[in-house]
Amino acid sequence: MMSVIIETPAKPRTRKQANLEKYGWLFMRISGPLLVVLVFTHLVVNLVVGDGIKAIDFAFVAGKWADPFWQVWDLAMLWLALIHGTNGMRTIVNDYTEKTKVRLALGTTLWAVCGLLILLGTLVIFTFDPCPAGANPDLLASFCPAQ
Amino acid sequence: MPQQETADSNITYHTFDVLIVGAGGAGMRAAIEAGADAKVGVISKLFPTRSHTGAAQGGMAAALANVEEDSWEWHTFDTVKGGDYLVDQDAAEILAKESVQAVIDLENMGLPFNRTPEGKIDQRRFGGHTRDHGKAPVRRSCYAADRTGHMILQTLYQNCVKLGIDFYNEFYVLDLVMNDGKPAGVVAYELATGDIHVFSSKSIVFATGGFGKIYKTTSNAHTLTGDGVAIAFRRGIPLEDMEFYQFHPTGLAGLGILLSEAARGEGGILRNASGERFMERYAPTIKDLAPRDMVARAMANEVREGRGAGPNKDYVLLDLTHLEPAVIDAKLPDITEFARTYLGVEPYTEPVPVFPTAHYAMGGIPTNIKAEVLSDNDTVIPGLYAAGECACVSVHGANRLGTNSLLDINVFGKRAGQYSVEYAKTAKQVPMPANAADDVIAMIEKVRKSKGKEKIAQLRKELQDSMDKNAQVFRTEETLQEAIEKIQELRGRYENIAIQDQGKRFNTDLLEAIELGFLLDLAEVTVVACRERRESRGAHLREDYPDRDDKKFMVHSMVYQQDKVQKKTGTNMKIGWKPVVVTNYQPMERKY
Amino acid sequence: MANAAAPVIDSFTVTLIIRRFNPEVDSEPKWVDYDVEMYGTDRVLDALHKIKWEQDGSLTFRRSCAHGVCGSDAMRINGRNRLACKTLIKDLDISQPIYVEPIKGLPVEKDLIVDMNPFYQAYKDINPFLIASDKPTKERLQSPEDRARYDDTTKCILCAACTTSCPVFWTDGQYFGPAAIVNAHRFIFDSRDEGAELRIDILNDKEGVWRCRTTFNCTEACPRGIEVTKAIAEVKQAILRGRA
Amino acid sequence: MAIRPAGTLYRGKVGMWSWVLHRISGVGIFFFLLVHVLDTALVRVSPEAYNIVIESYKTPVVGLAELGLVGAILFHGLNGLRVIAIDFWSKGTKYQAIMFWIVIAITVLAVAAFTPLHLARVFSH
Ligand SMILES: Cc1cc2nc3c(=O)[nH]c(=O)nc-3n(C[C@H](O)[C@H](O)[C@H](O)COP(=O)(O)OP(=O)(O)OC[C@H]3O[C@@H](n4cnc5c(N)ncnc54)[C@H](O)[C@@H]3O)c2cc1C
Ligand code: HEM
Ligand code: SF4
Ligand code: F3S
Ligand code: FES
Repeated sequence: MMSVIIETPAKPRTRKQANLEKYGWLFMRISGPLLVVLVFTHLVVNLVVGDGIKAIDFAFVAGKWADPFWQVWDLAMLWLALIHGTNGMRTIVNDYTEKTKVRLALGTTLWAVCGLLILLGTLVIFTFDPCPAGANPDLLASFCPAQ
Repeated sequence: MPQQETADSNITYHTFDVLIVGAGGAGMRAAIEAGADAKVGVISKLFPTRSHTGAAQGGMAAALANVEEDSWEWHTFDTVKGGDYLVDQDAAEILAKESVQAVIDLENMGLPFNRTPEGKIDQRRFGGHTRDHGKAPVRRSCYAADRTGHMILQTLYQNCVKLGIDFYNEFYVLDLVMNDGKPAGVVAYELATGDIHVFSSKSIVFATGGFGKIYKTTSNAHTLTGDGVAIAFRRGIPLEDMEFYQFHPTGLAGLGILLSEAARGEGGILRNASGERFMERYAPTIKDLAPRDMVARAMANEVREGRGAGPNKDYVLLDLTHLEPAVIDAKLPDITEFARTYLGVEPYTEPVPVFPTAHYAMGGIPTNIKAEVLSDNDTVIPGLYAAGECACVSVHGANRLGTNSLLDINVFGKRAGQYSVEYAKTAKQVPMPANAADDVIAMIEKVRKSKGKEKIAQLRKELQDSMDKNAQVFRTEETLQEAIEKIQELRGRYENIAIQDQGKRFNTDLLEAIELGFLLDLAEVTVVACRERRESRGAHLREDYPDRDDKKFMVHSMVYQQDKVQKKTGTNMKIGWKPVVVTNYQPMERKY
Repeated sequence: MANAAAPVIDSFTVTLIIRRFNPEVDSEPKWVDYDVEMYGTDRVLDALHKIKWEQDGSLTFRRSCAHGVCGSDAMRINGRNRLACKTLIKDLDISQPIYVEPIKGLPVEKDLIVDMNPFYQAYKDINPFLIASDKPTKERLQSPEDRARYDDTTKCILCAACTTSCPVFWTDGQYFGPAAIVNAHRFIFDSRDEGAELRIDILNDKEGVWRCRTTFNCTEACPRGIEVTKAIAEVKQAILRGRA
Repeated sequence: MAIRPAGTLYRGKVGMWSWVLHRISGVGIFFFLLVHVLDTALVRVSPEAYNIVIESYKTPVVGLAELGLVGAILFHGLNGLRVIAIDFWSKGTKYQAIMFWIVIAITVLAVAAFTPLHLARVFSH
């Protein structure tokens, strides 16, 4: 991950465009501590307590999302982590790309992927049916009527 | 923007109203003064903030009277007395009077001086500065920790950036072009490319600093090779008071790196091997804060009489251990770090080994109080100015007081700026001869093509060793004769040098050879002047003539270059004498 | 104690491996070995001089003051940025060769000399001069506390050791770099200065303080002991809060 | 003589290496997150689909990788807090190196405590 040696700055600094760097920087620092709480708890709940990873399956997820508390929790985590991660990736891309075009292309791709995944994740959380009709009842959570 | 008019082959031509050679304190102060009113260019062989003004530590004198009663008259008196009465008193009065404004100018430009509790510029003691004509030390030195010179240099450069001054950095001026006795401009060599540049200008200010590299043990930078002084000399301008070269008492032993007098100003004490505070014997009243010539001589004497410290008994000790570490940290951080870095000595708890080091040239290009260069005792060369360490006004006489040089560069740098711009407003450009650069090109090509056997560094080392041995704190007819012979031998060998780097880009090999040529010239002038002054005064101590001789030598020396070898000096140099300007203070014995 | 100035350590031989490049003849940089005899108080600058003066006059580097105050000779010695004149050879591991190469991220001109102009430009871009509208006839007053506020950053000698040690600067050379920020700090926190807003605006640039990733290389490289990363953090806070 | 690289690697101290690790861990987590959102989305497809994919998380190889992931997240999160302290706490720059070692210590201890627990589950599956 060490940077490439560039003996020559690619171009003289182009001065002064309006920019959102300050806000990006602040966002990283605000989302960071929130993510510590969200992600670390997520890890403990999913991987440490009870049977840990062994216990994870459809029923486990359904059990969690039956509770709006975990719905909101995971939703916050989804949004924050994706925006945080994408913004972090953007920083890295800016560091190592020199051509404006490449930078723009990669940046756009990153945000597009980020947007899609946020959309997808949000939809999943809100449209999730813990007890889908016709599913194998063995796989469902204990509270499902089908069981 | 560069004023580029024509460019043939590798020569580029530029035109200015005021051209300043040297971007140290003196050069940049002049540039700031002239910059607002004229087209000003500054040429420097170093990036401006690398100039040696930045090494100055202790402070800058001015009778602000911020912390105790003081007056410019007292300051004048101290300067005159410190200079062993060889000071031109009209110039010293200007120096002292304009000092207050000079400090305020710097403060207003942004210099971060240390402050008193009331928020005024703080002041501290320094050698030779006294209240009421020698009654007690006075706090006259304005300072910014122990990096006053650094702050001056940075502040001046910052203001040049603000004014948008044109700099030509890493350009070596190698010649002054005179046309019919009048200055037309200079020829410079661009380090990066090896190209030649010819600068025409109505007025030209030399501010190229000192030439401490004629000595081996020196506080001066590798680049202080006296180029400007030597160039002026080669173009027929005499050099004044070259025998007066100051040795600073407290150089780190063996290295010459300076520990500012501020160390003693803050209470540091010099001791010999047995721990005795020996300055009590030499200057009972102000002891360790006596002027530099006296302290350096006392130190050299202690060592000579076997009271030196260390395994070879060849240095004395600067004792700071009784000072609070907090005081040391606040007021002397840099110099104590030098002791730690370079000698591995912890100044909080151990005394620091010190010995005199070559430090400052009192002599140089003769000027009057308007910074105009003189071609003899009183003829002005119109349009040519000099300021700073390369010039001799003379405000330092036979021995400069600490903190008076940073003052000198500001007061006379400013004056050089003012008068040069005033001159440029009405003067006509002296026509630049068509072949202006020929001499420089010939000199460079000669050096570049030299395929001899002698190594530059070897010659330089032999020169410096000889100067340290023969023309340092103590001098006699014999040692000086030896030095002259050595220099003449080296001159012969200089014709037979070897240059390894044949390239054009950044050819520092070539430039070191050219700089050695300047050093040889200046060493010779120094030694000739030393020999002709058969008395002891200030920094010049002739063991064979130990007393001051006001009847014969209350005069400045003026050394001129001649075409032929002169009988009297045994060199191609002629010596003349110039009266000292005395206004208020008649010479008296110097006691402290 | 007091015998420190005497040569405690006798002479020893070290190998310097110097990255050399002369665009007039070389197509790319090469490493060249030199053996030199040195003494205990010698510095890397002395070794370079010895090579230049006795072995190869074409070795090229900048230097002036030789005691760490002019900022001419920042270079990479054994992988770290330092001033050659402030690095004692005996403090390095002399059983190994000493690697010397130019500072990184600025165009190499010849051997250890780099083109400093991009660096100076960043410095000039932050308006490195006092901006004040008053026209005092005497000195301005400033309390010792106000003076102490920016003391650390007045020490900068523009050696570029910090900026060229910064991994972010290496990437594309666009980042203003720590030295420029240090010099902005020197004025932003000077109670006499009125240009803080302007400077803050400049450093709020895309290539300004926000690119700093707090890697501390600058702080560790600074030969003047300036707490560079701290100064940068203070400028970031000044930008966030709208003033010092 | 060994082959010498074009230029030597810069010998930065913990500040630089913490940044290198932070960057690598950030990128790692980011790519995992992309995958993780997609696999979780399978709950909308069918319980079977989700369970099949989730089973692969329980295989030994992936199980081991998960340890790395947890370590990366722990390091990145804690070091993120360190970076924030450097930025916002006036003494942060002074204690940055100590804080780095604290981050490393906590990460190592936490991973060490988690490893037997996790591997026991993975290998007993
Ligand atoms: C270590 C040390 C400490 C000192 N401390 C104090 C102190 O505390 N108080 C005090 O009052 N004085 C002090 N002095 C003395 C004082 O600092 C100097 O005398 C003064 O700074 C000289 O300033 P200058 O502008 O004349 O020259 P410099 O600052 O030396 O500048 C010379 C300039 O000329 C340029 N130059 C030289 N040759 C050429 C050429 N051929 N072509 C183009 N440019 C050229 C250089 O690039 C440089 O920019 C100290 C001196 C030293 C060495
Ligand atoms: C667990 C809590 C987290 C905290 C406290 C945290 C904190 C931070 C902080 C403060 C930064 C900015 C670093 C800097 O400016 O130097 C950052 C950068 C970054 N983060 Fe996180 N983060 C966390 C989680 C995540 C997650 C989940 C991801 C992945 C999706 C992620 C990916 C990144 C990336 C890619 C960067 C950019 C790294 C760089 O520029 O070198 N982070 N993080
Ligand atoms: S901050 Fe330190 S390292 Fe950077 S340029 Fe200034 S003195 Fe050099
Ligand atoms: S090295 Fe660079 S990343 Fe920041 S802490 Fe210093 S500027
Ligand atoms: S030569 Fe001046 S800083 Fe090293």
